Amino acid sequence: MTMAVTREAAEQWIRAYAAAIAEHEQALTQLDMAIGDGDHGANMHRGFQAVLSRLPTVAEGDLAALFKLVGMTLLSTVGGTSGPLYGTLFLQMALRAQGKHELAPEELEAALRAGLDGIIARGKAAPGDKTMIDALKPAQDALRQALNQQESLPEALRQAEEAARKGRDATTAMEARKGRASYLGPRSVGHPDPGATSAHLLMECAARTWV
Amino acid sequence: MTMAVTREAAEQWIRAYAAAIAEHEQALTQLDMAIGDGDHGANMHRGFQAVLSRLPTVAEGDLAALFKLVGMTLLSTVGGTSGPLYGTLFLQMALRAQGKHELAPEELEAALRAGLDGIIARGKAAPGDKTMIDALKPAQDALRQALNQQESLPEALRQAEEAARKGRDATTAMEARKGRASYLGPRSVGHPDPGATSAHLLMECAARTWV
Amino acid sequence: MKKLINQPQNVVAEALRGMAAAHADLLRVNAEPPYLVRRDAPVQGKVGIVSGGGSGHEPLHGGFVGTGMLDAACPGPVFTSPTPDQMLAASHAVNGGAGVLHLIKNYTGDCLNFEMAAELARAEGIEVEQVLINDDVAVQDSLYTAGRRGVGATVLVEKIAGAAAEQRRPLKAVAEVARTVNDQSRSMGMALTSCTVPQAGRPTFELAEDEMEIGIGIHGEPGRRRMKRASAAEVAVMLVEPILGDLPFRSGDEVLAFVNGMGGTPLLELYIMFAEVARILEGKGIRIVRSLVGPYVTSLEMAGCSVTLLKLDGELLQLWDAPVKTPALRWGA
Amino acid sequence: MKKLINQPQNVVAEALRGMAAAHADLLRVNAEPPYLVRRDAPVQGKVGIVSGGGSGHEPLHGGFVGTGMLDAACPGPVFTSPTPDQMLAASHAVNGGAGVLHLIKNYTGDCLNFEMAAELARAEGIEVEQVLINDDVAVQDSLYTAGRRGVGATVLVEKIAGAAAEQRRPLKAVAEVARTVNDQSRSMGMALTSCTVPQAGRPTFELAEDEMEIGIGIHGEPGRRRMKRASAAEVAVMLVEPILGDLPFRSGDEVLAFVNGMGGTPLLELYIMFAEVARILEGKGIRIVRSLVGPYVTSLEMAGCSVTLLKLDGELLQLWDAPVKTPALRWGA
Ligand SMILES: Nc1ncnc2c1ncn2[C@@H]1O[C@H](COP(=O)(O)OP(=O)(O)O)[C@@H](O)[C@H]1O
Ligand SMILES: Nc1ncnc2c1ncn2[C@@H]1O[C@H](COP(=O)(O)OP(=O)(O)O)[C@@H](O)[C@H]1O
Ligand SMILES: [Mg+2]
Ligand SMILES: [Mg+2]
Ligand SMILES: [Mg+2]
Ligand SMILES: [Mg+2]
Repeated sequence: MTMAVTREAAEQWIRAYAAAIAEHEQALTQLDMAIGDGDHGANMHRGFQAVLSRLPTVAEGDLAALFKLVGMTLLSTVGGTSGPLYGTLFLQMALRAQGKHELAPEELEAALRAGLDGIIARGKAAPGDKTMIDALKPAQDALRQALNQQESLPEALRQAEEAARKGRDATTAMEARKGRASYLGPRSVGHPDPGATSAHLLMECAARTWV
Repeated sequence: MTMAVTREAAEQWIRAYAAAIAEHEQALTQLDMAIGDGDHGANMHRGFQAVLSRLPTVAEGDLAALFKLVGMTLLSTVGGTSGPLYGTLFLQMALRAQGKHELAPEELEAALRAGLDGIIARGKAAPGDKTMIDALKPAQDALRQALNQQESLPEALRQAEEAARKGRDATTAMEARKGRASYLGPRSVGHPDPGATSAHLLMECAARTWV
Repeated sequence: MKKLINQPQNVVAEALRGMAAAHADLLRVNAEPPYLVRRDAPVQGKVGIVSGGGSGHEPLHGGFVGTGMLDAACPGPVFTSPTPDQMLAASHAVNGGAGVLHLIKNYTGDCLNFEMAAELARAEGIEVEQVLINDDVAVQDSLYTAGRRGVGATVLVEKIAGAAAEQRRPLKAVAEVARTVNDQSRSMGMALTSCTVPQAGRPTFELAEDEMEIGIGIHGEPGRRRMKRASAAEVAVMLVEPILGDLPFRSGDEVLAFVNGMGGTPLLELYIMFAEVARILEGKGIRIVRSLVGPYVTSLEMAGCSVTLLKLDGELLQLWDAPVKTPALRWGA
Repeated sequence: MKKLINQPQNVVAEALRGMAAAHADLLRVNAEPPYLVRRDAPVQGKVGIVSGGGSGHEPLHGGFVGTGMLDAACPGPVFTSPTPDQMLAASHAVNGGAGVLHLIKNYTGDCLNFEMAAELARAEGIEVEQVLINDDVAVQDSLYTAGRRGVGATVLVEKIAGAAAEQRRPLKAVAEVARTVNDQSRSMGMALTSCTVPQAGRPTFELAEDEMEIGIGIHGEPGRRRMKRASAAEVAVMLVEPILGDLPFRSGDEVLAFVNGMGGTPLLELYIMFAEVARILEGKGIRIVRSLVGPYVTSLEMAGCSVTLLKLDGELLQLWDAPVKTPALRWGA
């Protein structure tokens, strides 16, 4: 699957991410204990377990139905900061996937960008604030650039994943200016951001699933 | 001073006991932490520090005045179980020392016995209940017996101290039937009783002071 | 020692200053000898109710001084009974001519000191009645112990006797109601951690991470037995079953259910415990008609809880519902 | 993990069952989506007040549902904001035709979820106002942070806005009063220990025996700085001085002084802190005319406290004194 992301492939991505979150739940929570309130892993895990249990209800639906289900489920089961933000990501993607059963690479890129824009509009974080944006935005930029350079989707996603990883790693040195970590001021420096870490995992699952 | 206990000697005894309590405060409290509520050292120390500070007010008084001051001070500053009991001991001794400036050995013995009887009347503990009685009563019995056998007061007190020590040590194997330690049932076995320990100290100070 | 204090030996006196500063509308604090008394004491013609005991159980007793509950409370040092002179002074302060009732938790120290206080007060012409509170079913055999301890029921006795006194019932009748509440109440407690007496500076006992104590009192004493930690559901059974069997409580009974926090356990957990207690009672056909949930009879910062059940009748219910206005318990006023 | 719970993931649902069982006279609990609502909601013609936030702060918010305070509370998982569907359902449940006020502690998660809820509620024809509570002076510069946190003032805003709504003031006016309380309040907190989120299973941070954190929030986060442990008197200065300087409070001001326990600190210590706070204020000529002492805005079993001062005027005083009847705050009713 290199030409377009099918309905089936998209569901594989969601399932892979749910599995990755389950695997990294404790690690994400521990990151959040260092500079937040120790719930990011539990939040994401609760949300994606709910998503898994509801996936059958949209088995017949298109990509928009799938993404909407994910977005609405995250919105109503995650809570905290990550619920509305990841929820918005998928709801925005759903808007770009209306009536579609597959997304061409450029359509996928546009959908993801709409999702990122939605997160920025809601959370008002800028790059460098030590949030999930610091993983998502570099990934998005790398994805667009690679596609513009006619790279294949798998290669473009590989580059996006790498950019997300670098972005995640760069958050370690940052002083947080948004979210709970910002209350720590300089004490937030030296720890990677939990949300950037879960965001990198999302890109990593895409790169791994859509080869 | 072997023939009679003078007013001055009695005050020396009280001062020696206050010093001994200060020295053993932590130890007494630790015994009480094991089978009680961890305050016996603090209780006794608070009381005898108050006694020390008030001793000057009876500098001119007889033995009754001294013992009454000690008893009333313990009563109003110690609280807990040991306050009324040690308070009663000294108030009863005061009654036997009315108008006296010294006590012959037999008078001393009678005064101490009245004190012990007062404690028993108030606290209703019997020997073997794992209380201060288990140190005081053997000491009292040894004192009377030694005096009956025409021993000198120092020798009689030496024997009384030894009996108190053995009585204290015997409490270790006892299961408490009175006071807080009784709530522990069998779990109270294996620890010496705090009150028996402070009671032994009282006899030990008498033996040490009145040589 | 992780405490918000100044000098360990001053904790009680300083907390009393805080009470006085915070609740001047309800009570006054006498510094020497230390006692708290309702602002308008003595109330003429009303039985004066005095309680007291070692400190470290806050809000008990000082937090229950006010209209419809205690007229005075005598705080001792932490976990140490107060002294007869405090009780005597408090009895004078609340004596409005109808006599004074002493409510005493059954601990040797409290009993001895209150006894001496009553002797002194009577000698000075005050009519005194005393009621012993001994609701703790963890203490099983009073032949071999100092008798059952007074624990959670203390709040219920103080509230209900306070209401009876407020109705101007005579001394004997108020004492009678207090005895009834005690007789109809049973409690049992447990601890997940010990607590640290400020002057001792370290925990009274040590519990491993996976251990708990069942059958504790309220003075940081270890309990009847040490066990592996269990779920809230299992703990509820361990506390409620001995309570139910003891009175005994029967199907059809109406009860006040009181889940008490020992000081360090958050309300979230107390409500989980309450849900478990309610489930057990429902299964036995016992109806909870009143409830109390919170840290009312504490043991410093001990983590744990106790359960108290009081079998209610119309009379007790009406007295429980009567207005009360104290720092820690307040309704209808 | 020393907790009285069953499964960590069920603590909130089970505590809600306990609340429902204990306080059926005051409130109802909706299980799915979870919210608590006053028994007689919606009250026709009255502004409905909805608050909510992560659990673990009990009695906040559920304990303040009842007459004269909150109409509904939405509990999230421990320390995690609830979700828009809860807030939407609660808004419907309390809408008596006069609109709904959302009282929101200023945390990113709470803000985002309440914002989405308001969008949904408005789309469904409910008039919604929102007031952010942000009284924590420990967070200094809102250009570089998510802004000041909502902490102790939350109780005061909820109580006073609740009284205004009970008087049938219109939505805008109730929101206005809520904003005034927030504007006139300042808080700061400290911790002697961390706390353990049930699903994390171990303490959020570690503090050595001789350390404390100053400037903490209410989610087990470490604070602005770690220091050597200090006396109650010194801690009071560290908390009160930044509060006084910030509003600023001035000689002659009349204040409500609120010493709040973080969950694991016994009342004895809170009153010692209150005495210290009162002493500082007296020295500055600031008069305490109302007080609140106890664990009202907690952080699970964290040991520590926070101080909140609210500058009162006659209007706020009268609303504070108005009757309130909730599980955790009750007077005049
Ligand atoms: N304003 C914001 N915009 C985007 N992401 C944010 C913002 N604030 C916080 N985050 C992200 O949210 C993550 C924390 O999520 P989570 O722990 O689930 O929620 P909470 O902080 O409410 O407990 C942070 O690590 C950060 O990446
Ligand atoms: N009924 C009693 N008669 C005599 N002594 C008693 C009785 N009950 C307890 N004691 C003694 O009191 C001691 C405890 O005193 P203390 O710790 O000061 O008081 P409390 O038990 O009230 O905390 C016990 O070690 C025991 O020796
Ligand atoms: Mg978090
Ligand atoms: Mg003791
Ligand atoms: Mg004691
Ligand atoms: Mg959170």
